[in-house]
Amino acid sequence: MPEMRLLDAIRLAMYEEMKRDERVMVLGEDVGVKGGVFGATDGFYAEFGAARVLDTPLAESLIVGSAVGMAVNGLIPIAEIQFSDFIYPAFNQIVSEAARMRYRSNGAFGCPITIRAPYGGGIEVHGGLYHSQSVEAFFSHVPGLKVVTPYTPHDAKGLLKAAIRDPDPVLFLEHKRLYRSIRGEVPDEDYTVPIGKAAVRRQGTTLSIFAYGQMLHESLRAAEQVAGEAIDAEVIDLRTLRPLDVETILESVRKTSKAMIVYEDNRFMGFGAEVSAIIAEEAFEALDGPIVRIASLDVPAVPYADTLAAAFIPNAERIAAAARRLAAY
Amino acid sequence: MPEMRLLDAIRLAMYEEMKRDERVMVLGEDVGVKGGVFGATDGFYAEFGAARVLDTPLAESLIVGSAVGMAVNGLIPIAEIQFSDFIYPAFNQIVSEAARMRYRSNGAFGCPITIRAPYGGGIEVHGGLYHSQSVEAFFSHVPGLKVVTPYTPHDAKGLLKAAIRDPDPVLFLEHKRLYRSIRGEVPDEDYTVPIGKAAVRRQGTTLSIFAYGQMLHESLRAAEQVAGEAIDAEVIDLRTLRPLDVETILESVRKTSKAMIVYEDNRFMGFGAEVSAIIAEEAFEALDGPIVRIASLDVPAVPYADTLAAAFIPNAERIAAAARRLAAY
Amino acid sequence: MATREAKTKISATRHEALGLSADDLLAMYYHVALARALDERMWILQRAGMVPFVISGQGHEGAQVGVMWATDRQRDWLVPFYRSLAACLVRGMTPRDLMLGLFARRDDPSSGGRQMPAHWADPRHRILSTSSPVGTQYLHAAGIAYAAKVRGTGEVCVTSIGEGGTSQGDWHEAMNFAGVHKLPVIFIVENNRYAISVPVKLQMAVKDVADRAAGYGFPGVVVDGSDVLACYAAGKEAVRRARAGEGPTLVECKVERLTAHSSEDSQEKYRPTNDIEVPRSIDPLVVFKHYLEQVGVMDEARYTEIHGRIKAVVTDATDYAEALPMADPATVTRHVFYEG
Amino acid sequence: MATREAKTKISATRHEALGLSADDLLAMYYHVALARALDERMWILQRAGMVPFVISGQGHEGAQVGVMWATDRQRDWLVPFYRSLAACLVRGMTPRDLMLGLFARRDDPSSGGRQMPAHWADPRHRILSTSSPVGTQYLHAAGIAYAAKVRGTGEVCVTSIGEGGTSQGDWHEAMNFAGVHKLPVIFIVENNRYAISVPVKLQMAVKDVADRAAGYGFPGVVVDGSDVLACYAAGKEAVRRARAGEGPTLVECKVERLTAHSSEDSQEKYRPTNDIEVPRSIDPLVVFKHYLEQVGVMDEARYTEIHGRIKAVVTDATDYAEALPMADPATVTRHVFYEG
Ligand SMILES: Cc1ncc(C[n+]2csc(CCOP(=O)(O)OP(=O)(O)O)c2C)c(N)n1
Ligand SMILES: Cc1ncc(C[n+]2csc(CCOP(=O)(O)OP(=O)(O)O)c2C)c(N)n1
Ligand SMILES: [Mg+2]
Ligand SMILES: [Mg+2]
Repeated sequence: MPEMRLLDAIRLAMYEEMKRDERVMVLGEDVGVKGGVFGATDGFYAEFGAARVLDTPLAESLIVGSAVGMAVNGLIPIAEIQFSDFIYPAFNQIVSEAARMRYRSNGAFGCPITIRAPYGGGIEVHGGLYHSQSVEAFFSHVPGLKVVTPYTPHDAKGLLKAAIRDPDPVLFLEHKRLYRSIRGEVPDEDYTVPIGKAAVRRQGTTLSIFAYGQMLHESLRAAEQVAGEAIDAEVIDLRTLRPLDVETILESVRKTSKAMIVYEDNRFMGFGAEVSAIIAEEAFEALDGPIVRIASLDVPAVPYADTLAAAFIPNAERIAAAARRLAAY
Repeated sequence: MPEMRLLDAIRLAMYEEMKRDERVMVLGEDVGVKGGVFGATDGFYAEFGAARVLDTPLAESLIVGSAVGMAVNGLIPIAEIQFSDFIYPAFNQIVSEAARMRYRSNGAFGCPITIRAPYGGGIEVHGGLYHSQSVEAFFSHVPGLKVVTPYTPHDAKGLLKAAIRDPDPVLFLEHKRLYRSIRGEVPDEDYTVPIGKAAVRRQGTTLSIFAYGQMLHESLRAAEQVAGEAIDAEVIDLRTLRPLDVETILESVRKTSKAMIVYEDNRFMGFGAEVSAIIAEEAFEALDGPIVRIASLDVPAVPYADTLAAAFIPNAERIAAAARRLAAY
Repeated sequence: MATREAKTKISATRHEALGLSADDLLAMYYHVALARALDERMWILQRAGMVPFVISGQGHEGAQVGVMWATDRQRDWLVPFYRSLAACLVRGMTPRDLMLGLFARRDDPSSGGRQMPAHWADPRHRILSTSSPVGTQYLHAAGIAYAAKVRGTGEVCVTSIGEGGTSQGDWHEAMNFAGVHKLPVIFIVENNRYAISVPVKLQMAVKDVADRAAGYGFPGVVVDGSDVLACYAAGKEAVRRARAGEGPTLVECKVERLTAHSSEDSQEKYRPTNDIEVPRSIDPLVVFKHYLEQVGVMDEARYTEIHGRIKAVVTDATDYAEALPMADPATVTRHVFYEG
Repeated sequence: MATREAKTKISATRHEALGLSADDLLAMYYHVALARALDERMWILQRAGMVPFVISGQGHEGAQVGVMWATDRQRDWLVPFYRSLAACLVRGMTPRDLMLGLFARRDDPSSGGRQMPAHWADPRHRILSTSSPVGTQYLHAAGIAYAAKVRGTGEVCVTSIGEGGTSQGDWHEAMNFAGVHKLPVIFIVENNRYAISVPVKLQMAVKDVADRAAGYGFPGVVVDGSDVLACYAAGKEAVRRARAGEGPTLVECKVERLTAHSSEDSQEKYRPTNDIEVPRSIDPLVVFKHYLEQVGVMDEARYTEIHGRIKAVVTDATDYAEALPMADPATVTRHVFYEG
């Protein structure tokens, strides 16, 4: 089983799907000859041609809005938003159109599109306010839309294939810091990872840490840091933010009776709020301590200067410290 | 002290501010000769003229984006979005531009704009998927933006004046069902109601109900329904969703030890999630029961047919039933 | 008499030159008149409190029937807007289908009563579901046309919008993209001079939206929306171009809004009386009837017969829809996602 | 010799005809050359690993200096984009200001190190804060111009964007609004034929973006961005129109991108070598120097003096910025809202 980076797994998933089904196509800014600013579609233009590897004009509403039409008329578009920070011009087309086409037509029309968006920031990213943002909180509130964000290369390939084959719109969020930092084994064969299932990345009994993306990575590091202190943290990779795997979350909390949610987005109304609210309502009896959220500061996105970026985003040390406090509660 | 409807109080607040300060202006679709589709700017065109009562082309990104420029150059724009459902084309200008201008310029530039948006649905509204939505969950996640939604005519006038005078962008959400259904006394004199403070609408000891807009109305009705059953509900009007009055929320929960949040928006990642998460983290010891959320179904917005709309939105009866269950816990 | 003869001759050559028979003319007239009758009935029902809301296409029917008549009703697509009642009829939706939408009944083919009236959809006739946000449909149409082109289906996609909608960013993005790829799409602008209350002079600095097409690399034409044959001719040429791979055409139809914006609007406040009272000489129904009389295709008897038929059809559609139940509340959670 | 004489005469009349003195020419040249030198130093610093990122204006300097020279540096506004380095210099930002931004230092006047390099801002010079989302700035410029008009300040607002950015909805909405109200705004398009890797033929179906201006009711002009005086002339006329209440002008400057899109990009992958190696004959710095020589304003000695001065200024700015501390982490929560 070959080892590869998250980015390679994403490219491989799209490549195999385009080989398998000629209705599948990619569109976005610089996805053609350049192969995308991160190289996710490297080589596609030469292999699949301009019609199926479409360099669009510089307009995100066009990218999503035209993809809706393409999907309605028999294509299966994978729309790339160059940076998740630039998805907002397409907000109306995603929320009002793609996510509602099926409901508003009472099931008559569907919208099988996948929207890929690199997201996330941090010191290595040097993206500043507009090349670093987490956008999952906005979109996980939207009925009719599925939201996925992989952590392992294995999941990246399997979840992206599942997204492309899904008959409904899926927002596929890829953390930029994981693109090249995470390597893992990826099966050669064709497989999918089901949308809607979380994964227990580390078994534990003392407390449950729920995370995704880069913060899952930091949480796993934090869990090792406190392991020596008789704190046995269970770390769960949510993977799919909507539909959320509530069962796995509640099961873990019923076992550990303590819960922490870690996310890179701004704290207020970030995704951790929903996870916390579900636990507080459905696993209250099991709870043996406050539900703790570790998140970024409530200032507009990640600042550029390293000194400021470091102060903005949580890391393993901050998570470990919070875990110690909660364990001691 | 004259009695008036919520809609009249909103109109009066803008009228007085435009009289007081000639930098204040309104812009939007049909705000001119027509006076707005709900009449909020009725008569303004004749009194203040076309330059300060600006009928814009049909483009929401233009309405907000140009308002940003107007504010930077000495005007104080009140931008009307005809229906909150149509605010999404302006999402990028609100989130990336208006809300970040001050932070990204390290305080050098500010953006004193008020964005008014009628929202909300229900049987009387007959708005269907695109003339009924609640949008507060999206915007209350945005650092740099304030989000306000009044319930009483008194608050409507005072909060809107506070919003107009605020040096930073404020999203002012007006529930359409309250426009004409709610009457109340509104002082003649010039006053403001501070942004960031909740209001206890009904004192109680059994449990705390947190709500805003039309659902506050339903919650107050529900509180009366259960009052005869020895359930003494405290009902709190959040009024400002961001910055949220956390103190008042925690105080109430520490008193009643039971919390319910009621909102009209879709449940998942709706505003109630944040209120619940704050309570679960900061008032855990005080809690004597699960934190209950009553919200609308997780389907794309309010359907048009009365039969469907009624099944979608919470009402006093559903809230009362939940209150009984929680009280009995 | 001589002059009248002459007049007839000249006029007659008009529809014949376009390849339209007398029967075609009568069928086209039937759709214009049917759309008007249905629309008027809808207002009566709303005023009578039988339905909460109506938004209307009165004044736009000639443009819609004319242009749509040039499309292939099996193959081509329509991405409508809320005034496209007549266009939907031409595409094959029935008066019953439309009344089911007005009454928001369970069997409403557009949305099962989930959407407001006039938010048409019908997969059987390749009419894409209509949403409320103005402008989004132009991008959907461009996408449908892109798929038609790469899949080589030969389909043409027609979409429509009001002149106010052309101010939206999506409108520009769709025009630009369709121009770059020479897509088989027809962009219709039904210019009725008002966006609710906003007059066209506050909407744009140019007289004709069609002037913008050149900036996107394809032709824009202006037609008199009360002249059904002129609209048909414009549609025919646009379809030919699209089918031949020559790319999009912007067709701007100058029409009149014969009602308030919707049943929620009172236009007296912003529209001068002389502007509201549109001369019958620019009502497409009147103008087209006059043409049919001139060329001897329409006479008293036939007129009575057609309008009698229409009255019956409209009444049947109304009674049929009204009698059916509303959507079952239990279905409110259906079709959020694919159900197989 | 005769010909050279003649040439000089003719050319000389060019800047004189525009009301520019020899000193003006030298000052303009200084800004073009200074912008280039700063920009080149920024790349060296990035390649040396001293800073993480650089995005460049090389090739655009002539257009920016030419147009901006026609504005009133006290009164008028600039709403820049990330290639506007030369424009910001003309407006009054210093090399130290710009280097502080590159190094993201505490004293960076643009954002205090919060934004990526090239996201300029400076209230002292009426340069509005730059964001990354392409296209938004056009609407801000229209709003600033609207305020200038209703307040009667006589200010003109200049904004700029690349040709790729013209595909954004915001671009269209701003053009349309400015046309309707004849706003005192100058819309510059710096057309360098590429949007990162996307060639202009995939961006639009027309050769010149300027062709679109007519559809918004105001003039659009195309100028050679390597001809500083032509850009100045276009700017001068646009400022005159704006100041006189005649409304907006779209000025499209054809320029060359002399570097990769940014330090993250490798253009060899999508740009043919002969396209990358831009002939010196269209490098504004070379062309302008040649003109100054022709008209006898520039000679060896002066050239050495100017470039010596520039080298010193660039080195001073670099050392100054590098020596200063990064932003204090404690300030990360400042200025989310007004602090009085
Ligand atoms: C994005 C958006 N903004 C606002 C509205 C509210 N609205 C509905 S129709 C309309 C006017 C449309 O005018 P026009 O495009 O000229 O079409 P007409 O109604 O005149 O046929 C407006 C402002 C909307 N539906 N969508
Ligand atoms: C809304 C948005 N989408 C995508 C990007 C990423 N991006 C930055 S520059 C650029 C290309 C811009 O090309 P052009 O407008 O021609 O300007 P140029 O860089 O060529 O000067 C892109 C796609 C962005 N900054 N904003
Ligand atoms: Mg109109
Ligand atoms: Mg370019």
